[in-house]
Amino acid sequence: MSECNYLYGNYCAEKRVTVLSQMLDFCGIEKDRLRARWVSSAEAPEFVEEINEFIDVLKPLGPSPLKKQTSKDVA
Amino acid sequence: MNMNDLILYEEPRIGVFVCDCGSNIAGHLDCADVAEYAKTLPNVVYVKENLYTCSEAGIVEIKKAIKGQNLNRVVVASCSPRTHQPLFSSSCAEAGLNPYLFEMVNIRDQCSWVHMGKRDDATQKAKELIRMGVAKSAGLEPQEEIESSLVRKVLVMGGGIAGLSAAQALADMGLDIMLVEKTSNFGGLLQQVHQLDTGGSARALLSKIIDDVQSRSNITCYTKAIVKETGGYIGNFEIKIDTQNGLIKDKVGCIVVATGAVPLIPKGLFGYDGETVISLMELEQKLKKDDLTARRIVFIQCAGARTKEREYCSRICCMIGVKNAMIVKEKYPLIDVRILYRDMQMYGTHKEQMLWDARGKGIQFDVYNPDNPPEVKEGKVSFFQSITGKIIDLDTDLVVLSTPLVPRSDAPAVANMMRVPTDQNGFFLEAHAKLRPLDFAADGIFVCGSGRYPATSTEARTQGLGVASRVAAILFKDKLVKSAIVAKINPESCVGCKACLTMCPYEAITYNRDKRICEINEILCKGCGNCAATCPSHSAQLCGYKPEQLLAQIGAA
Amino acid sequence: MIDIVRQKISKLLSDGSVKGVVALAMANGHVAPCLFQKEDDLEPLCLGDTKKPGDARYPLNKVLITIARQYPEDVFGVLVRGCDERGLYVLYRLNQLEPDKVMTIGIACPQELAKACECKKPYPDELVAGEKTEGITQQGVQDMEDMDLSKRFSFWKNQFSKCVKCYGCRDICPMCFCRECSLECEDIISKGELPVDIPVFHLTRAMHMTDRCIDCGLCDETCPSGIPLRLLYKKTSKIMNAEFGFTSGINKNEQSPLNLMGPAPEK
Amino acid sequence: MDYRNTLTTCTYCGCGCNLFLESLDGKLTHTTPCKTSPVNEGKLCIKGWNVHQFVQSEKRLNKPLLRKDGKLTEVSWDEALDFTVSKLKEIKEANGSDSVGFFASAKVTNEENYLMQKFARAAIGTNSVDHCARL
Repeated sequence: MSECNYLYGNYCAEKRVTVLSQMLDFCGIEKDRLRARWVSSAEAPEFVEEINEFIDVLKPLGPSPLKKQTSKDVA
Repeated sequence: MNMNDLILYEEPRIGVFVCDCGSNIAGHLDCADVAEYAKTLPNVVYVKENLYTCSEAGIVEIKKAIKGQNLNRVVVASCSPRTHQPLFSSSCAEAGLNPYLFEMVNIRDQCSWVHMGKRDDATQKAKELIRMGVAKSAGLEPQEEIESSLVRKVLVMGGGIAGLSAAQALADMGLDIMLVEKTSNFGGLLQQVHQLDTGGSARALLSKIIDDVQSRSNITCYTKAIVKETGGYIGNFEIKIDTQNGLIKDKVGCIVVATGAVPLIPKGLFGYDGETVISLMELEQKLKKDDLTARRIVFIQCAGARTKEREYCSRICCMIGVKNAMIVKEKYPLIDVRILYRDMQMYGTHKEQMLWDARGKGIQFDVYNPDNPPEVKEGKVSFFQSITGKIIDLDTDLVVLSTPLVPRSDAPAVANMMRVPTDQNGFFLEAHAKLRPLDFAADGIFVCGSGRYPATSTEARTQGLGVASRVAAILFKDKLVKSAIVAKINPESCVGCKACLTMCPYEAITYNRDKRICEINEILCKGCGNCAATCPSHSAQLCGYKPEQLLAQIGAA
Repeated sequence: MIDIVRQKISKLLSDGSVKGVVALAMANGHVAPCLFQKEDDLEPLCLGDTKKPGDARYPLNKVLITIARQYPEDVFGVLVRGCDERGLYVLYRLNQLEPDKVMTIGIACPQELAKACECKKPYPDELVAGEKTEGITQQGVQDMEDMDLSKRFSFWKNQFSKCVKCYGCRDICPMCFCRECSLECEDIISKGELPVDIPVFHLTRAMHMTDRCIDCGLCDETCPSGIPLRLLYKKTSKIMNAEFGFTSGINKNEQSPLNLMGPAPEK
Repeated sequence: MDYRNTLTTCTYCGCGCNLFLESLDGKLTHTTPCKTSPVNEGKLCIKGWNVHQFVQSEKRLNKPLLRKDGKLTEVSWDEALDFTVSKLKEIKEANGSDSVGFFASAKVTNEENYLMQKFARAAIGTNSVDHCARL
């Protein structure tokens, strides 16, 4: 965590993600759909592993419940 | 309105260059198919696949296309932006296109490398990445680079071998140096060392360098002096030094941090008492004074290193242990020398050879297990020898503990003053381990020697020279030209809430009392975007990464 | 209670400690924000109670900002309830008002209003009139959390789709002072379309409220579609409190964890 | 220092929402819905929330414009009205009463709208009258 190129950027991001994920949950959207992890550009295997794991989490959740919304109801 | 602004009113004409990177990219995905796809994207008027886009021929292609096809945006889909973006964007500039109208898509590290063996998927992802890059590029705006003046003077903090070497090399180039040493003598840790791993005497090496440094007219030496304050920014740092003759204020263009590290004193470890159980550095002293009376010596490696409190490997202690063992054995062949180790860290061919030579000289090596560490009792070291499965008792009259180098106790204060980061062990953290090993993330501040990580004298010296070349690359330019990827605050919409101010890690933002808005110092700004993320009214925006540009990119995903 | 308030305002005006006092006035049967500048003009002063206590509250801090931006050198008084005072603290933090240019006339809310608001602290630190009543636990957020996920989803989807994008929640909000608003940024919020982007529109605003909302409830009152916005923002406050130990407007020298570099503070 | 809130009625549609126009030293600064109004009970729509803006808009016409040589030019009310009268007469004579239509605004009062339709029916003789106040 302390290795951010921009010193504290990731800490700042983490705080916001903490709030947002709980707000999503409050609004009925699975908070697992949002994820923040820190992987350096030199850690390709970790990145791949992370993404694969994320996919494994996302697949059972299915498409976003908001996706069906695209056809707008007429006001 | 200048030429640059006119581009904003033109329809985007985007050129896309897809790089095979030999087989690095083309070996794992279908570049021709990707290139065909790129042709179908909005505003793309020209697409070219190259074997190596970064080659002379590839660059010529880009330049030719900018002129011939009247391109006003260029997208290169290839490797790491970190290494190649400067080349491509400057090539665009040479062809008359503002370099900030260039966008890079990473289809190597982020695509071919991570999806090896999945050709179809990798091809599909490359298409998607390019679609995103193209979407972002359409909204790119030309930027003017920022220029500022340079003070051709360098502050070197620390008079050890790294700092001395940096000062020497910088002086050779004709720059003015202020060399600041905290103690009363130059030489740092090397003053305690007996003989170098390369064979020569540490004292001889040091006195040669120190004499040379002290004789230079363009190096001002300060001993018993401490850098009190640093402010300003690259090219124009303002510093205050507390010297024996009072406080000195000056301006320098760059700062070199060569504050070194200290050997761990192994209090409480393996019965350390400073007499029969001593540290490696104390052995160096004994060798220097030639007062070695022991007949059976046991070295214990990793004493206080790679433990819970100190997880890192200090890297040089294996080599120093072996070096000293060999010095002992050469001088007193009858002394029985044993080295108990966990793993031998003898990097490089020279040191690997040392290990073989040491064995040849009759030095015995034994592995110990950290879960079952050697025990030091009076006149005896017992350890579990895994190969025989037995507890071995070694009679000994001197135990030498190879302890790691640890960060100086004042390192956090230095880090805080200069606003540079340290790693989890407390050593100074460079901007990038591979790509910018001697730079700090903050421009104009550099690091060398053991303050960064335990280094041998040869390495510290090399790093000192390396730092000198990094500094020279900045200070020998006519003026400082800085990337225009910085944040800007719209004075019209800023409400002066100061939220960005507290979020700027580089202290680049100030509050203007009269106008009641926040303002950015573009030289100090590193373009991290913290302010842009914080600003409630998106008045702070990062050039080249504005919401509309990023959202276009996300929208295309 | 109103007489004590009137006396206090009268005193502040007569001894010259303030240039004017922002409070509420009753005229022709309607309550409106008002700037009282003369001690003998205080007859129409009211506290915003008509049919029920506090049913005609207005964002007086917002009025104060408007006036203070024009007259930055002058000191003004302002009538505050617990929430308004919290709002002042947030506005000091965000540099929109200067603490030494503001004098408060604090009134406590009656139990009935505190209950209706589920207000945690229905009185200001500096109290001039009224009796402190106890804070109310925020059952509404808890009830929502107790629902299962899909129920919550359909609840909010239904609520958000009622939105007519009047921006009233923002316009009435005493904590919204930006000249340009992210909710009008076309890249985030599509322009001229209804229903609004669910849940982007309301969550964007909620995220902007995380370290600011002082739970005054004016948004709820002004929403023509009756969306329980306050509940949404109460949740952000709850998260901020649970995660970072932060409550916006709790004290004069507060710092928002979201505007501090580095990791989240120890709880 | 002149701060005031003026109670008025929204001009955008026929609902008649009550709102306060907040002004500081003669300049409109905000619109605030009136909580004590039985019509809108402290709520407004997006148009109502922004009524203070159009009043002071720089784009708002303060004088009539007449197209002369293809360009819109400021003219006096007399000139504008004379021109309108002559044109209306001309059209009516050439193509009949029903060739003219009248479009009224919700931003004016009922009385003014009444006059408008009266003028359309009595003076011009057409029933083609419409308005935007039908929200």
